[in-house]
Amino acid sequence: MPRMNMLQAINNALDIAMAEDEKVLCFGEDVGVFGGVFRATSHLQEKYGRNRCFNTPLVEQGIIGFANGLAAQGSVPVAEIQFADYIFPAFDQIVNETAKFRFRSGDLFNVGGLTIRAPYGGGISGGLYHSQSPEAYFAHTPGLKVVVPRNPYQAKGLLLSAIRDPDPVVFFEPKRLYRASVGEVPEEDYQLPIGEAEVTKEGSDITVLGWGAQMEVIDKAVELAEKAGISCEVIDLRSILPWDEDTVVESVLKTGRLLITHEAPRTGGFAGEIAATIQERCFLYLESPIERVTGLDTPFPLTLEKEYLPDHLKIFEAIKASVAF
Amino acid sequence: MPRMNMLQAINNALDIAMAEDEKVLCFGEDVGVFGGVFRATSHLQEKYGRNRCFNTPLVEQGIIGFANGLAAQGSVPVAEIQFADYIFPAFDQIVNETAKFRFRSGDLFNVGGLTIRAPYGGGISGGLYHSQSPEAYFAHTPGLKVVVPRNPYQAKGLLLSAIRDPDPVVFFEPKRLYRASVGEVPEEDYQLPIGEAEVTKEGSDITVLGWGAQMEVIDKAVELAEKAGISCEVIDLRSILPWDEDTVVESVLKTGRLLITHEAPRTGGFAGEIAATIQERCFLYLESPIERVTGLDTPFPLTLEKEYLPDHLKIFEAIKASVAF
Amino acid sequence: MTTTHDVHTPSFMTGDEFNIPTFRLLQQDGSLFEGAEAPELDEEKALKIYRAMLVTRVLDERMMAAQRQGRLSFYMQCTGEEAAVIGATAALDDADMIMAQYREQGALVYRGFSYDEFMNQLFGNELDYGKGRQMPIHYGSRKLHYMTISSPLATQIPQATGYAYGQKLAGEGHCTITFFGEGAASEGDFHAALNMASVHKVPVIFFCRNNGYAISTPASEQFAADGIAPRAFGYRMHVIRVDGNDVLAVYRATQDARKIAVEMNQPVLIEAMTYRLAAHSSSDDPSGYRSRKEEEAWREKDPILRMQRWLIDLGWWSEEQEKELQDSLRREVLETMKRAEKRPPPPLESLVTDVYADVTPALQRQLDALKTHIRKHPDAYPKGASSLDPGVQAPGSDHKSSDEQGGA
Amino acid sequence: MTTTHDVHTPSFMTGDEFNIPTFRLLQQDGSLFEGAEAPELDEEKALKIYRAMLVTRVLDERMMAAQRQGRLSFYMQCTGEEAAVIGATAALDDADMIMAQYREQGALVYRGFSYDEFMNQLFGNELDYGKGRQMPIHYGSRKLHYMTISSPLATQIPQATGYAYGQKLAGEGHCTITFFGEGAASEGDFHAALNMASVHKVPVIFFCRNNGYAISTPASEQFAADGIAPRAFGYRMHVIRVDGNDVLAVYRATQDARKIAVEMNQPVLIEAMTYRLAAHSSSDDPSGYRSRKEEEAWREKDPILRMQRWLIDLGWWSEEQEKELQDSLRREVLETMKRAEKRPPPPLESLVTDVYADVTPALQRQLDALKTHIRKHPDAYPKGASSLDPGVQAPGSDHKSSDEQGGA
Ligand SMILES: Cc1ncc(C[n+]2csc(CCOP(=O)(O)OP(=O)(O)O)c2C)c(N)n1
Ligand SMILES: Cc1ncc(C[n+]2csc(CCOP(=O)(O)OP(=O)(O)O)c2C)c(N)n1
Ligand SMILES: [Mg+2]
Ligand SMILES: [Mg+2]
Repeated sequence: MPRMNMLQAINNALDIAMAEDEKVLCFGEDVGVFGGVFRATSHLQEKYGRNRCFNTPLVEQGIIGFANGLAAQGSVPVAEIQFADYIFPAFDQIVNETAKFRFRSGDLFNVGGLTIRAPYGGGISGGLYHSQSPEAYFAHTPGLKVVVPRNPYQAKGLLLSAIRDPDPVVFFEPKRLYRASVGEVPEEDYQLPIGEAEVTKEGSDITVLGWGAQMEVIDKAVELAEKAGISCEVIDLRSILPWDEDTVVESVLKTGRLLITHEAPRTGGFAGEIAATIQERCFLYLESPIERVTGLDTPFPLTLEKEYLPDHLKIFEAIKASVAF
Repeated sequence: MPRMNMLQAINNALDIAMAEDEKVLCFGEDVGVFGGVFRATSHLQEKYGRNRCFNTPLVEQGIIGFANGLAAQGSVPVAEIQFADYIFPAFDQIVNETAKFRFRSGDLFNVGGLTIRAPYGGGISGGLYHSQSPEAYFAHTPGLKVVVPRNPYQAKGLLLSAIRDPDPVVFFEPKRLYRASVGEVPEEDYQLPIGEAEVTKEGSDITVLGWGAQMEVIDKAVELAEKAGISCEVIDLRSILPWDEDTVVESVLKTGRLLITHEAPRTGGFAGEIAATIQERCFLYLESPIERVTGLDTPFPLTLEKEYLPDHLKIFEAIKASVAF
Repeated sequence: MTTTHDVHTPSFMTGDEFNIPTFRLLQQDGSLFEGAEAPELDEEKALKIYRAMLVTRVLDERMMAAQRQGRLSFYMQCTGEEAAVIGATAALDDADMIMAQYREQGALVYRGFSYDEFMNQLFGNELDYGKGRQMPIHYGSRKLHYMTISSPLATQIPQATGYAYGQKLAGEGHCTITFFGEGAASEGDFHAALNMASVHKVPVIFFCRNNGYAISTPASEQFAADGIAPRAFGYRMHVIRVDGNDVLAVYRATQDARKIAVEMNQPVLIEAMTYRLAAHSSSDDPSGYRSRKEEEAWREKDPILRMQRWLIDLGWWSEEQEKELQDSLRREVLETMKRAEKRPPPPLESLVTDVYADVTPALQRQLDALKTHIRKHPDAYPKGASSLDPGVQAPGSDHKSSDEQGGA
Repeated sequence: MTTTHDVHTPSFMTGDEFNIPTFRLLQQDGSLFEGAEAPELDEEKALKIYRAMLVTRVLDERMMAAQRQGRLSFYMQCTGEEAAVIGATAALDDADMIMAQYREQGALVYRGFSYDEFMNQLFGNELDYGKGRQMPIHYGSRKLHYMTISSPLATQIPQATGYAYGQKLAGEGHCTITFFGEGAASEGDFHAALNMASVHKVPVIFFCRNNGYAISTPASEQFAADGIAPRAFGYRMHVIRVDGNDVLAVYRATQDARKIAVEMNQPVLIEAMTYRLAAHSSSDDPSGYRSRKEEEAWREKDPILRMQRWLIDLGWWSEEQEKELQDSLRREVLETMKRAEKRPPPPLESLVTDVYADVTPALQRQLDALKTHIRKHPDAYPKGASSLDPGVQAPGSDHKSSDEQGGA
């Protein structure tokens, strides 16, 4: 099996989707000849022509408005937002339009063909505006699906599913993994399910839950914890919306403890939703409070990024605290 | 003391703020001669001139961009967004700019003078786009304050505080209370604290928490519950961000039970944050899972609005279930 | 990048250097302007246009009256703008896409949306294609290529650019028209839509109804320029300004615009100068922000009367026909209204369907809980309970509703 | 509403009917165009402008080199656009507000931002006014009336409209200039800003650096029109296009624009035609999307060389002075860089201050927990630990930092 980094896996998924279905289009700022500032769309214009892979003017609300229209028409747009931090000018088109298109029309029209890709997350010295993790905003928006992959294999399989999913999907790509995360990725077409979490490691003392780039961080923390004699079950949520309550519930019923971690600020972050749901569904089984290890309730910093981030040491300490509760 | 409805109380607060400080400006779509589609800014243009109270072109991102600039310059803008449903085109200006202005400049510049007012919430047969309760989006945005008043007295005192607060405030006005909620309101200037919840009724069996128009609904439910022999403590959160953890914690430590209600969809709604925090801080005192009574995870409906809304009967049933757990 | 000449003294321009004329054909008395030529329009088509204008007017009058009687929660009239909307629609191919703002029911009438279809939406009953989810006047029809209306202003404008781009790739010779007000044209989405349409050579017609007001805000507080038309220059886009109360001029301008769009794959902006004769909506009272005199002056320019006179002059129409048609339309509206009012609401399930293609497990749980709750308190939720309890529910209504969808 | 005449045959316009000329004064050889008149500019001011251009160029060269050596995480050059930025700034009152995009360090240089101030921001150390929170090049200075840069594009444009509206009400005769690229001008915020400025008669100058590219996207894929200038017609706004590599023309145009803004309370759009000679940023490699030949052609039009020749012709400057200045600037940059690199990071508290005017209880709790954590693992967080442990922290550095703020 070839080894790919996450960018190559994403590029490969787009290539497969475009080759298979001529209705698939890729566009966004700098995605044409240049192949995107991270090169996720490299060579697609060359292969599929300027009509199907192109630069747009610099206007995110236009990109998504245009994409909504295209999807309603029956095309399968894959729109790139250059950084998740710049998705907000398109917030109205996503939250008021994309998400509500099918519902408001009684299914006369829908934009299910739409996929919105955006590099996301911190850890690259990006400061306030090249580091944000805005998944919780979209997770509070019924009608959207929100997906975050943790490695190249997941990225390809989930992106292919997102493109073919009958509902619009916001696909956040942890950009610090773009080149850093390398792994085996089948050359052929395959899909991974949207809406299903994955238990990546079994354990008995505590469930540790995250998504995207946090999964690597969790793995490091869990390694420390296991050395300290704590058996951890690890879950990659993968889909933030809809999220796989049952898998998490099942795990927590077994371990009795839950730790959730994300980079986004704590208040209003998606860990809160998970904690609220799990305390309800697993109330009598919880042996300690559900822990959240998250970014601070501040904008994203720069010089002190390391201090801000929910790293493996913070997770490790929280695991210990939870078990010792 | 004069009786006012919520619109009159708001209008009165704006009038006082403009009379006191000539740096206070009110603007937005139709707020000029017409006094706003709900008439919250009635007569202000007449009294303070077109320079200080005026119509803007129909562009929410421009209204808030303009307001951010004005606030940075030292003015005290009170910008109206005609409906909270239409705040999303301004989301970038609010989330990336308003919220981060002070932090990113190291306090060289700030937009603390800014207040954004918007009618909000359901119950007026408004369907998808005249009913939304988007507070959770803003509550996940450090740097903002988010306030929702429950009656005319609260509206006036909190709005005056918001205008004078050194931080930008998003002020959501439950529009179904505009004319329906009437009460005594002092004619003179007064302020109510931002960031402090209010215990509006003491009780011992369960804490029932909400904000805005839900407070009326809670009162009806609590009446039923008390008749059924359940003693309820009622808290109006008032500030969604920052929120008054300590008051809620104190109450739950006493009652051992918590129910939170809001109109917004459940998933990612602010009740999740509260539940997550309280299960952590009151873990050993909780006698039943924290309950959430909320809107469905769907866009806001019309014909079946009554079925959608978290009304007093749903809250009453949830109170009973919690106590019977 | 630019092809312009140099100057060595600073000279500022504002656009006042050039004028955008208004294209007009028909005078208010029904005769053509000197030098004007009527577009090719046979009697049948002319009468189809005229009837659509009249149907729209009657529907609006009756429904506004119904709203005042409390039978309807909300309404918005097209009154005064029928020529703009219907003239433009008539110039298109019936399979061209229409993405409207909310005041364009005339387009639907022209394409054959029935009174029943209107009423089902207005009353949000079980036959409403939108399943009772949106406020009145948020119509949509897949078969008539009319995108379901969405309240947030201007969002449909960049969507129209995207839709039309898809049409261009599909290569079937169709275009999209998007209608919007001069107020909505202030939104950022408008700018994005025009720019992208120009750059990507998209067959889309941007049709601005400049009716003088956005709710209470007069055009003079909406923009400082000479209307919306000069914005096209910012995108090197074909633009024409037309008398929006002149159905012949609108028809002709839109025909030509469609040619530019479909044959040259280039977008066009049309600015139709017209006036919102009625209140903004049933929630509005214009007396607070404009004078009767101003309204009267525009009432004189009634687009329906103007076309009627032209038709009568041609001998294609008569006062008797007019009276007869008006009477029968009024009757019909009232009858369909009564039918629609009585129909049951959409089923409870409609609260959770169509959020996604399939109902998610979490939504199913929420629906189940809601059903349990309503069964406990059926009287408190008469609409929700009616579809739960087979005794109350009209037998087979569920099925009928999805049958009907086939014709949506 | 509109004042235009009627026509009776449909005629579409695109804006090609009129031309927007380019205002130019100085030729590349340093001589004036025939018929051109230099703006009033004494030797002292001319040299101040020139020095600022040179300082900017040298700073950019050195810092880009430092970035390549790995000493700096990121950098963006103004190279090729110094005349546009500095010429405009020099035409303003020093207390006029500048709201820039990110490529306008020249404006700060002109107003006297010191090398130390630049370096402290670039290295995000304890003396950075922005407290090490933003990426390099996000400068700001309150005393120099230069709004802190924000990465989201175009957001500063409507803010400039609002800021200038406040200046108008304050009545002190100041205006705001906002700089932005031709790419950023595609954002909805741009449209909102211009429209509101026109309608509300705001003393703001919209200064577009049309440098041909937005990262890799050429202007031809950004818009279809003849540049950005014709967009002004959509708002009946004064507009001028100027050769952005011609410092005299930019200076003169901005002087005139400022008069219109401040004396008539009317906004102005200036489009400066220039070229981004360097890569978009240190993360970019332009060889993937444009030719060396194109770059060379523009290098021939170097704005600094052009001004230098003019100054030398006037006898205000010499090759020796040039060499001497360049050498001393290079030395100075390196020395300040070394100083800045060595300075400690901002204190840990800076993670939670300035989110609100006062640190909230919840944030204080988060900070306390973080401190406890770092004390457990000080080696894992050298920057955070340094300000926790008084032994490592430079004595009084905290205090020094807030002292310095006084001059921000
Ligand atoms: C984004 C958004 N902002 C505000 C509104 C509220 N609103 C509804 S209609 C309207 C005025 C629209 O005026 P115009 O576009 O001129 O259309 P007209 O009503 O004149 O046909 C406003 C402000 C809205 N629906 N959407
Ligand atoms: C809202 C937003 N979208 C995208 C970006 C990413 N981005 C940074 S600079 C840039 C190009 C800007 O081009 P232009 O405005 O022409 O300025 P120039 O770099 O040429 O000076 C882009 C796309 C951003 N910073 N903000
Ligand atoms: Mg209008
Ligand atoms: Mg550029």
